[in-house]
Amino acid sequence: MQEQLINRAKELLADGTVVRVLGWRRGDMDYNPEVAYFNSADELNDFVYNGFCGANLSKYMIEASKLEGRTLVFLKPCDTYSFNQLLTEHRVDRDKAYIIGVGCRGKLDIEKIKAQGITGITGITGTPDAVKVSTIYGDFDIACKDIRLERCHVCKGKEHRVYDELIGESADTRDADRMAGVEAIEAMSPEEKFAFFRAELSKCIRCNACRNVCPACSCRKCVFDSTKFDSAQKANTTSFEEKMFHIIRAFHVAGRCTDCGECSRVCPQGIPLHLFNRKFIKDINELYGDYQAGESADQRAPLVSYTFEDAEPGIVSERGSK
Amino acid sequence: MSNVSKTERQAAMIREISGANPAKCMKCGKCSATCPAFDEMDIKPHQFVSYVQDGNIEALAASKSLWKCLSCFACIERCPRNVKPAKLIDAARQIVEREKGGDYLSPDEIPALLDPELPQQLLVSAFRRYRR
Amino acid sequence: MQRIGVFVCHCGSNIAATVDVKKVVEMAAREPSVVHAEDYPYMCSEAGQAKIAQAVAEKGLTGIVVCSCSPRMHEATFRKAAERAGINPFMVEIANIREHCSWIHKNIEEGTEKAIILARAAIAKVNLNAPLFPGESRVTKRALVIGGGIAGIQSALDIADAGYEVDIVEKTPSIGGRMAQLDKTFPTLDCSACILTPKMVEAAAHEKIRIYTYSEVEKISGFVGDFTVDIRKKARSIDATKCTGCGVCQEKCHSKKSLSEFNRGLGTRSAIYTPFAQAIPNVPVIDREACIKFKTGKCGVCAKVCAAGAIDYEQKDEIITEKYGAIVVATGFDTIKLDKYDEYAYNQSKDVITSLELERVMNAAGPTKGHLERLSDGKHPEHIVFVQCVGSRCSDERGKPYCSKICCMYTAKHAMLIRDKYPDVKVTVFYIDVRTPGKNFDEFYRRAVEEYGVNYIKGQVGKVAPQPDGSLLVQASDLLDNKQIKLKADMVVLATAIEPDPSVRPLATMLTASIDTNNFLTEAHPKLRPVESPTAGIFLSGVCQGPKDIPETVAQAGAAAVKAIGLLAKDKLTTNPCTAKADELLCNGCSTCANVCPYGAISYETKLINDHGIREDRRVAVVNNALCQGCGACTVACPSGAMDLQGFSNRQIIAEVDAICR
Amino acid sequence: MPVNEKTGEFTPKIVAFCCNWCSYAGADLAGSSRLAYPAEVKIIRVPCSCRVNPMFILRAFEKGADGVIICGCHPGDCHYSTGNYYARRRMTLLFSMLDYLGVESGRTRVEWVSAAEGVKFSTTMNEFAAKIHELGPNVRLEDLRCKNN
Amino acid sequence: MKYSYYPGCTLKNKAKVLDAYARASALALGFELEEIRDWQCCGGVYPLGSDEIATKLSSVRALADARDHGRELVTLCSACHHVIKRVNDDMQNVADIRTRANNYMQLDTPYTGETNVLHFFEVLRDRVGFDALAKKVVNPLKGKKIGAYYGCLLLRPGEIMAFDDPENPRVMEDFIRALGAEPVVYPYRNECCGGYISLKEKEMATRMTDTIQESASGFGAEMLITACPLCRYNLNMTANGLPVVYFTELLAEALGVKEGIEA
Repeated sequence: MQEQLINRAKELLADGTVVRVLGWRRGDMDYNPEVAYFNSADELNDFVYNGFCGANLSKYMIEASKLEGRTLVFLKPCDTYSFNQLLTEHRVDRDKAYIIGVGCRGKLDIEKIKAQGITGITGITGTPDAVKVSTIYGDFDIACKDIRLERCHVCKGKEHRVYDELIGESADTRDADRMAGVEAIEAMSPEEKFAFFRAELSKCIRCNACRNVCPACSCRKCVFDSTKFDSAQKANTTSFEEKMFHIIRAFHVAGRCTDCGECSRVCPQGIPLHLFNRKFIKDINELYGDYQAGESADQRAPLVSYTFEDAEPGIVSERGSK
Repeated sequence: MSNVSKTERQAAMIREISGANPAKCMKCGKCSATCPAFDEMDIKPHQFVSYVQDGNIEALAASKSLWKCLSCFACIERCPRNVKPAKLIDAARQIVEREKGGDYLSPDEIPALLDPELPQQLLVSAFRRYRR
Repeated sequence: MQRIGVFVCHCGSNIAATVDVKKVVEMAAREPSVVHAEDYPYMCSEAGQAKIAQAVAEKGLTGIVVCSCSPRMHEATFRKAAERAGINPFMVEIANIREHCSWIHKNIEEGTEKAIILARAAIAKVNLNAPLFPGESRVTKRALVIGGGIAGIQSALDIADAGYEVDIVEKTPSIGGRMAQLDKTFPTLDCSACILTPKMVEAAAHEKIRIYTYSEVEKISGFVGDFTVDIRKKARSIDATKCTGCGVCQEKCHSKKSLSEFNRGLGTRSAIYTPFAQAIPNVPVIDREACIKFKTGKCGVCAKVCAAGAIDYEQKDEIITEKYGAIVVATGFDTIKLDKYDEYAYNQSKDVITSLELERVMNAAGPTKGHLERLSDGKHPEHIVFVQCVGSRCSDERGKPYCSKICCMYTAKHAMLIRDKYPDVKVTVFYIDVRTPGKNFDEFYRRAVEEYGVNYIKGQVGKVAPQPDGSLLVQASDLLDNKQIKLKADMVVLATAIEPDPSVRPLATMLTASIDTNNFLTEAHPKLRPVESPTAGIFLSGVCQGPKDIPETVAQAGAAAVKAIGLLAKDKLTTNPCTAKADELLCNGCSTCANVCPYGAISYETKLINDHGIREDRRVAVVNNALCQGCGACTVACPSGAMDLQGFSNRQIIAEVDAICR
Repeated sequence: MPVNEKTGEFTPKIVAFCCNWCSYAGADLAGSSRLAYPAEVKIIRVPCSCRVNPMFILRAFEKGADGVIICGCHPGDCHYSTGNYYARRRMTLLFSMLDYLGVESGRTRVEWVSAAEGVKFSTTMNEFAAKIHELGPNVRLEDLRCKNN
Repeated sequence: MKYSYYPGCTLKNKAKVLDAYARASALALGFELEEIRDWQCCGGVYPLGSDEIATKLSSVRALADARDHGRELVTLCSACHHVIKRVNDDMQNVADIRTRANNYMQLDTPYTGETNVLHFFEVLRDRVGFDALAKKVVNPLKGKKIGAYYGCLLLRPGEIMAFDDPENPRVMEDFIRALGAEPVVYPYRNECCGGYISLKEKEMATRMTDTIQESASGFGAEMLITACPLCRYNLNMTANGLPVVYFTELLAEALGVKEGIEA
């Protein structure tokens, strides 16, 4: 598929449809491609599209929308939800984007490979269903389904919500219940819940990777960096701050988060941050009706709408800690 | 224990057992207007409320009204203030019955009161209301 | 850095009894930026306000904290005092140490400690206050009066006489309201129609008054000085410009079995009808539910007999949109439903009626042509029993917890009128209390007893039992005699509780006017602003605010009119400067805030922004200060914190939180 | 943990955000009607319940509050028409999140109190304070490093 | 359709016919009353005291049994209905009674008021429907003028019993009409017959039933119907009063299933 994408990108550059290409460029290792702009056919020779291209390019379109001319962007099905959400919020310019919807067979998590005890990786090659990991200790064959990103197990579907053209086949990767993780926590006692989150959040080093990657967290300046709430902070100086930061971050993206899973993917400490966002998604679905942010660009988000019969906040204690 | 504190304790008990608040009464007399046993009572339903309020429990305990109330709930149903006179009366009745010798009905009396048509529930009900 | 002065009020002993004011002064003085702190017995007095001016002059204060009663009482007073002293009025904050502290706590230590904390919170807030400057908005010099009873008519006449245009919206086919249904009025026994109809005519003839009858308010938007109202003019099926009011259509109408609303269902009317003879406008309406033409397509006799050709079966509802500067609510009352009071046999006997029904029975234009007779058999009654407080003063869900206020007097009136006209009729009144405060009221009641021989018995009625002979057995208490009595009566009249007209509930929602648990509209202050709603520009006239009799209603209607005139007399209103404001550097332009703004006050502009040297065109939110009412919904919707509310900023509120939790 | 120095009893800190139009006035009415509720409750006036930012609530907890209650006009009666509807959703979701994090749901509450409901205001505050007493000090959200000791 | 059924003490003794006619009529109307196992006497009167728990337990046991069978609980006798309905309300709404009763009972699943309690009249009105009942009538009771006697127990307190309008009920009149007879409405149909007072204060109770009887006959009733054995007993104390029969007897007669049941 990669060649197909490169060739099409070269065509679009050549005929002037776009002036640059936003995609993934080969990294120093096979498993860490990086997001990059390509301004010429030559540069496109470094373009890659493989199982490790999990990065969601939507958010980069905020900046690309400010540039002269149109940008070609490759969006996987789940990335298109984010793009739509950004469209809703007037953060990206549809006219400045040429979207190629790329097929997706699920993306891979290098941490899961490493978790199998594989070290000294020198290269990874693969077929749609399995990868061959070359290491200084020899080669290993691993089935893709065992090393997929969490989000791919609960994939929203392989349909692109917005695009100009589609390239490549997709394969359904959903094999888990999206809300299972949230439900497991809901079933805990308050003490267990607290212990669980304290253990997870105490790992947070406030590197802001989650915030930086999140397509919904796209504020020009985060409240945690401004003086507006007397809440400016760079690193956690108190035990409370990581809670505050993650609760507020999740609240600010509630109803806007498409559940793209980038926050958990990039967290260097491996905190399952998606569990915050999904809790809001679950509550919203249960209390206000099913809602999928980014499904289309003209929806009214649940936190900016209401019905006369909405549940009262007391429902939280009525439902109790299950 | 002094007499005064016993009265206070009993008045408090009546309030607690009945769950009624005599202070809500506005003395409209609708309970007494509605009571089918009014003529048989020495202390009338509306007075009962005042007696509890005033802590005049001794008089209540000695009152024959205790044994005349039918628990028909007409006073409760029609009371505009939700005072529940019938519950107050029952509570006073219980205070009497819960003390030794307070029962209004003794099993020894029963044979003389029976007749062939008398339904079982009458005995059951009377025992429940007249003894505890 | 602010220079803050703290002034602690004793409010006589209202505060000082449970708050050690000296201690509050001492502790407040230690707070950052506080350069002056003192206490005074009555801060709201001239002398108290002079203390503020003096401290401003001597210490160069930039901010003021007054620890006193609720800001809802004297915030305006102290802001004006500050302004006179040369400080921006919005540099004043109130610590409510009376309603929220001294009045609810008994222990002086507890009260003092809380007062200190409330003072600290206010000081912390003032530290972050910035001067604010009110804007201006225009006033539409026209008033809307909702409800065309005596309250609405009086308010409309008073406003119109002051030279302003007024529209009256009345949901029934005629103005007149409840007063038009009454026979006589207490305590003078004037004929109700005789004193009401001239007012109705005057309103109809007034060049400044437009009357929309058979119409309802459908939608209200805007705010004080600039309301936009949609009025639904229901299809009358009559061309009012052609109708001469001759009445032939009503005579000839084939459908005459509808119950007359005006006669409280005791008589009938035709499908095409005016509610009563003196109706204004004298233009009938067709009740489409009852009209044979509308039900079957046949008939059409009214159109045939109408010489003016005024009948229009095709007429449709019409929506009229108008602008108003002030709105007077005069929606009045109705009697409660008696479904749940059948111990009085209201649904079981035609001879048990409400007092309002008795008004119709006594009235010459009523169902019995003014003859006092039993509705079951037309017989002349020998004994009439009146029952007071039916549904009033009830703490259960059957009735209303309040006293309906008018029943004692109208019952005395009815008893007296009956005894006067029919000396052979015995009249007994059962009462719980006879309440007659008012000029000549108690004298009136005593006349009923002393001169007219009305028999008043203290005690409530427990049951009314219809008897096989058609009489009514009334079982009641005679509390003074400590007896249960049973009286044979021929008619029983129930002094039924009154409640606000049900239309007021949705109307209050449209007006965003607050309403109490009994559906009476809440006044801005129960004593000092009794005819104004807390919602600016809304005025309360008549029973919609609370039970009252005709003279009180007329007085209040006049008062509401004066308040409305006071508003309409202004060309501009100063607007609340506590409005939202977007920080352009932080704004994402995401439109989330605009989605939650109830006033459409937020728009977006693409602007060249210089963000620390980066110059770029950005889509940013702009708040229209004239439209923004300062609710703050946008500030929380905004994820970046770009949107903030002046006077209640994020930092100010957080400072208060910190001070309280310190 | 905040304790009464004399009695050694737990005296919680409770922050009540009250909308200016209904609940603040309801609190005033409770005051003028002398309907007592614990001094532990401190009221912050906001124009509308929709002005209450989750940040304020978390900040209160961070600084040592043991309970936070938000009071506004009854749904349908908001002075600004719709503010309390947004507040209702926001607070429902926030409270649910706090519950999810293991913070007792009794520490947060929303109650609609009209200007005429002085009794309800007082009853609500009494109930809420009793609940907080029952739950004890809030150590889960409090930042213990903010404390002096 | 099957309902759990609570007969009560008197229906097993002095008022056997009330029970027998009801069961036969039920079958004719297409539903079945299955007697709950090991039921105990309800106590005849509702224990009014807020601290009386033990006396409420027999009701709780019956209610929990119906709940375990997933059925509604049907009663016939007004007194049983009153007691069980009110205890059920306590179990739903009074936390203290609920907790303490469950502490006593030690049921596998605590009972919290899940069961719906129906009086036989409510089954006829709300489940069968009076129109459907009228259609099943084979011997219409034409020309009979019948006064319904409700008494107090079925109606009050109205808020809890929620049986009918406590001051102007109509379910029994509708029932009489469905059987083809003519209901006679009289004002004392919801006033007390004297209840348990008749054990020791016969005269007083008789004065009360006299008023009721007089009112009913004054309005032209030829007979009275009741659901309660005690009401029937008391009303019969009035000398030369109207005959008083159980409503189920009339029902069985109208449905043509009366024959063969011993009176």
